[in-house]
Amino acid sequence: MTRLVYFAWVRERIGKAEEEIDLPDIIETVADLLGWLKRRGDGYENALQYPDVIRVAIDQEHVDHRESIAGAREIALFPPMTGG
Amino acid sequence: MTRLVYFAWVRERIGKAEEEIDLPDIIETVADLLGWLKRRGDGYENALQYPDVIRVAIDQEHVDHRESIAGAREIALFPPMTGG
Amino acid sequence: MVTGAVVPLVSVRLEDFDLAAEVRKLTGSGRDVGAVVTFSGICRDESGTLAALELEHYPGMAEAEIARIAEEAVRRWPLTGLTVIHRVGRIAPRENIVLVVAASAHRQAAFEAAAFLMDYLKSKAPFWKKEHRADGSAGAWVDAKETDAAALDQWG
Amino acid sequence: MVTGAVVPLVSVRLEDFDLAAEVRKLTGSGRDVGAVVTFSGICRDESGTLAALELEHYPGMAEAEIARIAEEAVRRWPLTGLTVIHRVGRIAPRENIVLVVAASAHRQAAFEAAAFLMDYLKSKAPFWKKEHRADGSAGAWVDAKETDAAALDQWG
Repeated sequence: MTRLVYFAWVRERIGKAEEEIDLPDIIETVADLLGWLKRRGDGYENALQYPDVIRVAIDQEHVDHRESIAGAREIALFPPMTGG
Repeated sequence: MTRLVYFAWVRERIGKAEEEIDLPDIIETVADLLGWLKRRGDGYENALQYPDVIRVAIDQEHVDHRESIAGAREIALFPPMTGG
Repeated sequence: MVTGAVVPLVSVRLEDFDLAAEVRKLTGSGRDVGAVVTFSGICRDESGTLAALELEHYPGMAEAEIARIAEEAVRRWPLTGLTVIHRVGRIAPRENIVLVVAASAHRQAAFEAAAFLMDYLKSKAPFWKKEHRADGSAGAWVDAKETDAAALDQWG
Repeated sequence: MVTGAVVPLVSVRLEDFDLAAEVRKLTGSGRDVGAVVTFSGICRDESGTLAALELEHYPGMAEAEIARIAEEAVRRWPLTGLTVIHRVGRIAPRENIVLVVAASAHRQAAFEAAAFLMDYLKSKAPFWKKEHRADGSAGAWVDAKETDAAALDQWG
């Protein structure tokens, strides 16, 4: 099981802050994950419509979309950050 | 009469903070003034030994050594500044 | 004289900060401090149209990411102290959002480290701002600025 | 919303300043402040060898020159407020020497204006520092740094 967490408008559009998912083995990279999640329903489709803008962290470190998700315990999806 | 004011080690070496002097007409520029003052005694000689390092303000504005002193009411001589 | 590695002070919290108290922590460190630069980020009132900002963050990662940026600053500049406080939750116009305090023997290190921290915080620390409008209309998430991403380039 | 020209606050004085109070003056200006950068210059203790600094200035010109630099900063950057306080007289290690506060809607303007002010103050404002040594030996005038003069070049 992998823990997925969502923030800001990704969270609002998907309609939940987090979930545990048993990811199929064919999902190797972050890009694969975004493509797969997008087909899970309207909320996901709406949140992940433009995957290029989605930022991703694996186990609380920034990664790019080519990164392997092998061994990930927690994967976070969120919009570009606007702190500071 | 022109008021001359001195600061920091220029003041200490000349031995006074200010004086009023009737400058001879042949003194046209700041450089002329520095050369003339240097011959007024040991304190002046010691203070103005290296005229290039002396900073000068006329009527409280920075000027360079080529500036005319015509009309100056107050001329200040001091070392490079070390505020801040 | 205190020497050795500087450990940045990092805090993510609801409560406001006390600027003077945070500066005193760094000037009273026992190190030879000659320059302290502070940056306070304040909630603008957008000409009265903004009721409040809602600051969301990624607990755990927000602290960790700020700490990573702060450690990088300590490696790059000869600092004697570094503090970063980022508030979360509902923040009204004119309230503080973020504080960076950088102390050093020399002014350039303090200025550069504080500016570096803010540039990286803006683009790399997992915080998101939602606006609540004064007219009660639905709030919008603040868009990230291209200029904020571009600001990172100067740091190589 | 207050608009119109920003008038810098300039002070040369014996007394210490209150950092938090000076920041509050600029954040409570009625203008839309989003960023406040402060620079505090502090008397270093030079590993315990310094007893005090004696700050000499050119009365009248010191204030006028700081005001000229501050007006230039207000012209160059979209500031909502700018304060410069420079102390004179005898200043002990760890005491404040100088304060710059720059407020703006945006962080870059506040950072750049504060750094600009300090670079110009160091090289153009008529102040001189004399050291009094802890061992009672004759104090020396602090030498101007080449790097301070060079720092002006970046501002064009």
